[in-house]
Amino acid sequence: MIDLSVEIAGIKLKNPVMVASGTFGFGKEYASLFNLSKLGALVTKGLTLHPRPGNPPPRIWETPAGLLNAVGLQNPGVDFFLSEILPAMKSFEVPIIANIAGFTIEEYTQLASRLTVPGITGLEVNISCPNVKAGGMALGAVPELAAEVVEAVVKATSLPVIVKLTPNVTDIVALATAVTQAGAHSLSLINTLLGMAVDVNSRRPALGNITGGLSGPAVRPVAVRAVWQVSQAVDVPIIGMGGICTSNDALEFILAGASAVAVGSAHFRDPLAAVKIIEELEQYCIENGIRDWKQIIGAAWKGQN
Amino acid sequence: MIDLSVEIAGIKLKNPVMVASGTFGFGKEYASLFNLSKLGALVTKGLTLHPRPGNPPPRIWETPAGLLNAVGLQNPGVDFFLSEILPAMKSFEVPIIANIAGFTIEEYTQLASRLTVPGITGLEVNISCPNVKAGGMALGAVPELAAEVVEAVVKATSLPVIVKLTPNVTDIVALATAVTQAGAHSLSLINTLLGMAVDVNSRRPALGNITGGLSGPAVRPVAVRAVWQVSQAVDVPIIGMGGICTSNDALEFILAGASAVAVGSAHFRDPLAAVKIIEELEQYCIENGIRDWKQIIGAAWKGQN
Amino acid sequence: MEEPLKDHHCPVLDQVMISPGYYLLSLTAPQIARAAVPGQFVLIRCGTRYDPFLRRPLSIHQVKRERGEISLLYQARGTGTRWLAGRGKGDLVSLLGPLGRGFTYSGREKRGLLVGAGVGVAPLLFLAGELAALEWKLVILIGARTKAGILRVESFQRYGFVKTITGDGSTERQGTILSLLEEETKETDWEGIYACGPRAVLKGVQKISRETGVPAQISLEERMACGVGACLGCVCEGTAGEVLRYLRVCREGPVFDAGEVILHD
Amino acid sequence: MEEPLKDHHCPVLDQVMISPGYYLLSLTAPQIARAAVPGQFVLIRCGTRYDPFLRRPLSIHQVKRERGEISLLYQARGTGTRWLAGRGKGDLVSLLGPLGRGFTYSGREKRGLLVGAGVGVAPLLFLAGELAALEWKLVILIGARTKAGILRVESFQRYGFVKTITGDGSTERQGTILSLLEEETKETDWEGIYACGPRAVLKGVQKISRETGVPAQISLEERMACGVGACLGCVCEGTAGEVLRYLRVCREGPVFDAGEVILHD
Ligand SMILES: Cc1cc2nc3c(=O)[nH]c(=O)nc-3n(C[C@H](O)[C@H](O)[C@H](O)COP(=O)(O)OP(=O)(O)OC[C@H]3O[C@@H](n4cnc5c(N)ncnc54)[C@H](O)[C@@H]3O)c2cc1C
Ligand SMILES: Cc1cc2nc3c(=O)[nH]c(=O)nc-3n(C[C@H](O)[C@H](O)[C@H](O)COP(=O)(O)OP(=O)(O)OC[C@H]3O[C@@H](n4cnc5c(N)ncnc54)[C@H](O)[C@@H]3O)c2cc1C
Ligand SMILES: Cc1cc2nc3c(=O)[nH]c(=O)nc-3n(C[C@H](O)[C@H](O)[C@H](O)COP(=O)(O)O)c2cc1C
Ligand SMILES: Cc1cc2nc3c(=O)[nH]c(=O)nc-3n(C[C@H](O)[C@H](O)[C@H](O)COP(=O)(O)O)c2cc1C
Ligand code: FES
Ligand code: FES
Repeated sequence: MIDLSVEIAGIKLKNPVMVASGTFGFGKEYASLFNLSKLGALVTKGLTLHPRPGNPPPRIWETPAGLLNAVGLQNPGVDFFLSEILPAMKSFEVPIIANIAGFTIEEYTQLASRLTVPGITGLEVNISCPNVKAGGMALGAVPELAAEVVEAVVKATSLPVIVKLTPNVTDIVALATAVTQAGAHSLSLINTLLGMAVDVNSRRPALGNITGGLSGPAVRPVAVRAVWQVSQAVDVPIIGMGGICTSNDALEFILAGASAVAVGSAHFRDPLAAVKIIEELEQYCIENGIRDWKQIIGAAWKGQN
Repeated sequence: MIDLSVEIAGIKLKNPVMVASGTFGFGKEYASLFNLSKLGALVTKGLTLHPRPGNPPPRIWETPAGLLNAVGLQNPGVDFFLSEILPAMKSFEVPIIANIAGFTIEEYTQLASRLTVPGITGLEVNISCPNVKAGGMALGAVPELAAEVVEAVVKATSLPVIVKLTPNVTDIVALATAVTQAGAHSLSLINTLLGMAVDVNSRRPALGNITGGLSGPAVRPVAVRAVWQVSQAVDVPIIGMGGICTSNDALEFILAGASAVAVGSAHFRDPLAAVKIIEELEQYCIENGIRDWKQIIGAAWKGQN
Repeated sequence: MEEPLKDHHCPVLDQVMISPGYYLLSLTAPQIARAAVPGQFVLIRCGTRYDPFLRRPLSIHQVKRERGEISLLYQARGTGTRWLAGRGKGDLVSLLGPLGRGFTYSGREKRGLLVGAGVGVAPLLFLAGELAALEWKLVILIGARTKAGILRVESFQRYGFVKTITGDGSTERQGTILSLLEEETKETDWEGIYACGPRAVLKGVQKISRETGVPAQISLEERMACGVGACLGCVCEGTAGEVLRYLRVCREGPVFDAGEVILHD
Repeated sequence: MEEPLKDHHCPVLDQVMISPGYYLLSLTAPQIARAAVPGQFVLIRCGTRYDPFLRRPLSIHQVKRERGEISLLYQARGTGTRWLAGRGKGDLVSLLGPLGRGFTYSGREKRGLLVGAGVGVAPLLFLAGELAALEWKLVILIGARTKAGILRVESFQRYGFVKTITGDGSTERQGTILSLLEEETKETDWEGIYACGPRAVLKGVQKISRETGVPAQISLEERMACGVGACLGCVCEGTAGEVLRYLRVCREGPVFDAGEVILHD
């Protein structure tokens, strides 16, 4: 067996394939489908300080090679998560990364410090959710504000801090540079693209929240571009995501500069997508005589063929 | 027969369906496939002051439900266009909108004034091309610079000025507002999304130019969102585009607030896409008892069902 | 029920168009056949590439446990179901399931009223079979706009007394299924109403259930992504508690007690 | 040639896998059959939705004008060609064409050398037939890595003398097609070389043509979107003029004089 392990911001992963926030809940539902310990890491649904009901339905709308979602961070709140959900997650034997979403800097720091507990391996700071009015993308699109959030979070926790960026900006490199300087240990690229659909039958917006986040294979070229640009500009490891469905897709991100990847919407088409990708990556390394798979990280720009 | 006519910035169109810049050349190639006078308007390939060879191949890369292109504004230059191409285009009997791309404000104004000739019905100012280094998106992503370009172009021509915006910005409404205040008579939304692909076999970027512009059905939700946001914020008519393949897609844009639409990449799949959409729109109006189709422009936000 | 949830690759046994636009698809799916209860559904992968991207939810229509077969009844509407309609004998179809919470039934009187509007009859045939096996007396109301939408009457007749109604009067009675339901609930004292169909019909069922006091279970539809409860995409509004709470149609449903959910237009 | 360019919906007559992964597809396409010249191609729409999105370019392999039929020879590689390989008798396939500039031939000596590497033989069979009808003497070189890639030898033998070569020596000779070509050009005085295959082979042909002075025509491949010359997507670098000039493979090509283009790796 090939060693696919990698270290991201001090987090040791047995392989570079995570599951993306919001597409995998808190793992329970998929645990009946496969052994979650096969995963590199599990990123939780976005957690907020207080419970949130989320947006009114419809929350999902299919689009060509993708989907729009406007879940709106429905979650039971951090306290419930810590007392009722996290304990049971330990049996999955997989590194757990908590995705956190605040509406003020203060909320982000509170979330970070409360989640700095055994059982949580890292934090993914979601400053990129397109489906809520305050916080989320509003904070995450302005480098200065984003940096403030990150600086405060890094102070509030001893855990590795991964910052998840939105692609809905003019200059993602500026954003990445700002949050890295503010202390981010790793970056997740990308959250969903801001999109929308109109239901031609009702002549009204298709989603309850009107706009939503676009994900799935349709967005992959945008995500690969973000990884390519950012990985050359910053020194922290990057977790690439956006439309990854196969090991070929995962390799595209790795070659573009990602040190790990996350599989999201692909689960909706194939619930075993992440595990299959892990197996195929092993196969790829064997077939291509790659001893240390990490040598191909960024190979597309490092020019190492 | 239903009257599908509409007026955009003083340009009378017999129907709201144009063909998008760069996907239809200067019309000649498609003229052997159908009668171009059926179209609402023909938007030319982007014209520059001087001839441009364009980017090295590969220039095209297929992606899920879309494609990346990095043509890089290959064109014979405005003088050649005026002397050798435009005269022959008159036989198409279709309004011709010249798409112009400069690398400085001065180039934009020179292009605008030279193209202010009989036979040209309007100008589409491309400040959104992702495939060139200077000008293009570099100017088009900053509201102040974009407004400067537009102000200068409006002064330099008596033709209606349509400004084509990039979706690769944090705040497309700010951009739209700036160029509208600067005198734009109409807006085209959207140009391509900045994307990229890695060829996993060669482990190198798939496109000669490395990054490219993403178009096709994959981007439709982003485009519809842009039209929805901008049409509520400005008073000028909007030409919607991005992944339109069927009349249903066109209606999505119209309901979201577009007064006309342009069909681009769809031609690559079905060269008759634009004509079919026109026929289907007529049919839609008949079946839905719509006398004046313009009443459904923006219906999704005006709340007129 | 101790079958693990799985993505099953099931060979098509047979597919017939039973009425214009409506298909009956039989598949070999022994594990689903063993595990499923009436009201549950499967998520079907449509197409071989990424457009269409999402799986389609379809109710389990019939189950032949001994033969390891199930059937689905569906209307070909959009890209996914039209693709499915193109599958034929021997083709493999990927089914995730059985999913969701089905109907519950534990009456002492064993008198049930089934209400199926249009293709909403899909989950009810499986239910009718199970109830009939438990010796329930059933009246099955089937409504649609036109005769072409009245489906599977003969099959239902094996399990109970069927009454049909159409909007255009092309079957025995003209009118809405809700008018039939009102009559039935006036005449007889039912232990339970089991309904599936368009939202407007289900709202009517909620109202009649409230007014008559007959408990009703309704099977809802919502757009789905994961189908297993992970993405929170498929919710409807719940009535329990003080604060707004959304319930997952794929997990807490698709079958709900009529009083459990608020149906918006 | 006065047939208008059209998107033709052509019924499949027959499709056979002639070697592992290689398919011969026959279609009813009377207008294309009438209008096409050797070296031209068609753009095929693959799939029914938007993934795959772009059409696939395939050369016209054979034409039966009287019967209104054409055939295509292709390798199933990715999503589009694999989809195509799934079509069977009676299915409709949408073909845009005939497209591009084909081979030209007007020699007095009528001695031609055809060079087909792998599936590069595809456009050459149509050419061989036309040349043979004009009483050209042909030698046809066919090369591939292994025997499975040596295609259509018997069909070519009707039109000329065929020599094959494989990288692993699994046919008469072991080596590269370029070594065969070098020998041939040494021995005989040819009027023209007509070549199709991977870029490396075509570069070799360019070199040999330059060195021997035998004019060569080469058929290029490039990724395409419109296929009609409108999008400027499919270019290769031209040699003419002082300034860099890109030529459209779909319009100025796919067949170019060997000296007309610069092939990069
Ligand atoms: C639990 C459940 C059980 C169902 N059982 C049946 C059944 O047995 N027979 C049957 O004919 N139909 C059933 N439906 C409805 C069926 O899922 C839709 O008709 C189908 O998904 C439409 O797909 P399409 O490809 O035809 O349409 P498209 O318009 O191409 O679908 C686009 C997207 O919208 C979703 N969608 C469209 N309509 C609906 C809908 N009514 N409900 C949920 N999602 C929708 C699709 O799943 C897809 O993601 C059920 C729905 C649910 C939620
Ligand atoms: C003028 C011309 C004639 C051709 N004739 C033949 C023929 O007769 N027989 C044959 O087997 N092949 C031929 N090819 C190559 C053939 O077009 C590709 O093998 C095919 O497009 C691959 O599609 P796919 O779906 O298998 O691969 P995918 O990898 O799914 O294709 C993805 C995209 O890349 C493009 N692409 C991939 N490979 C090539 C290629 N080599 N050339 C151009 N575009 C490519 C596809 O068209 C598509 O847009 C020809 C190419 C050209 C340009
Ligand atoms: C239904 C859904 C819910 C999501 N919820 C969250 C979330 O709570 N927090 C977050 O950071 N990202 C969330 N995302 C974004 C994904 O984690 C991921 O960044 C994005 O979907 C792109 O990856 P994909 O194309 O593989 O899905 C969500 C995505 C989807 C589709
Ligand atoms: C091959 C290609 C070339 C293009 N060239 C231009 C151009 O020269 N000028 C311009 O403004 N837009 C250009 N575009 C963008 C299109 O006009 C259009 O805005 C975009 O493709 C989105 O529409 P679509 O998805 O329908 O193609 C080009 C697009 C493609 C695919
Ligand atoms: S579809 Fe994902 S929670 Fe129901
Ligand atoms: S493919 Fe469009 S110009 Fe050749």
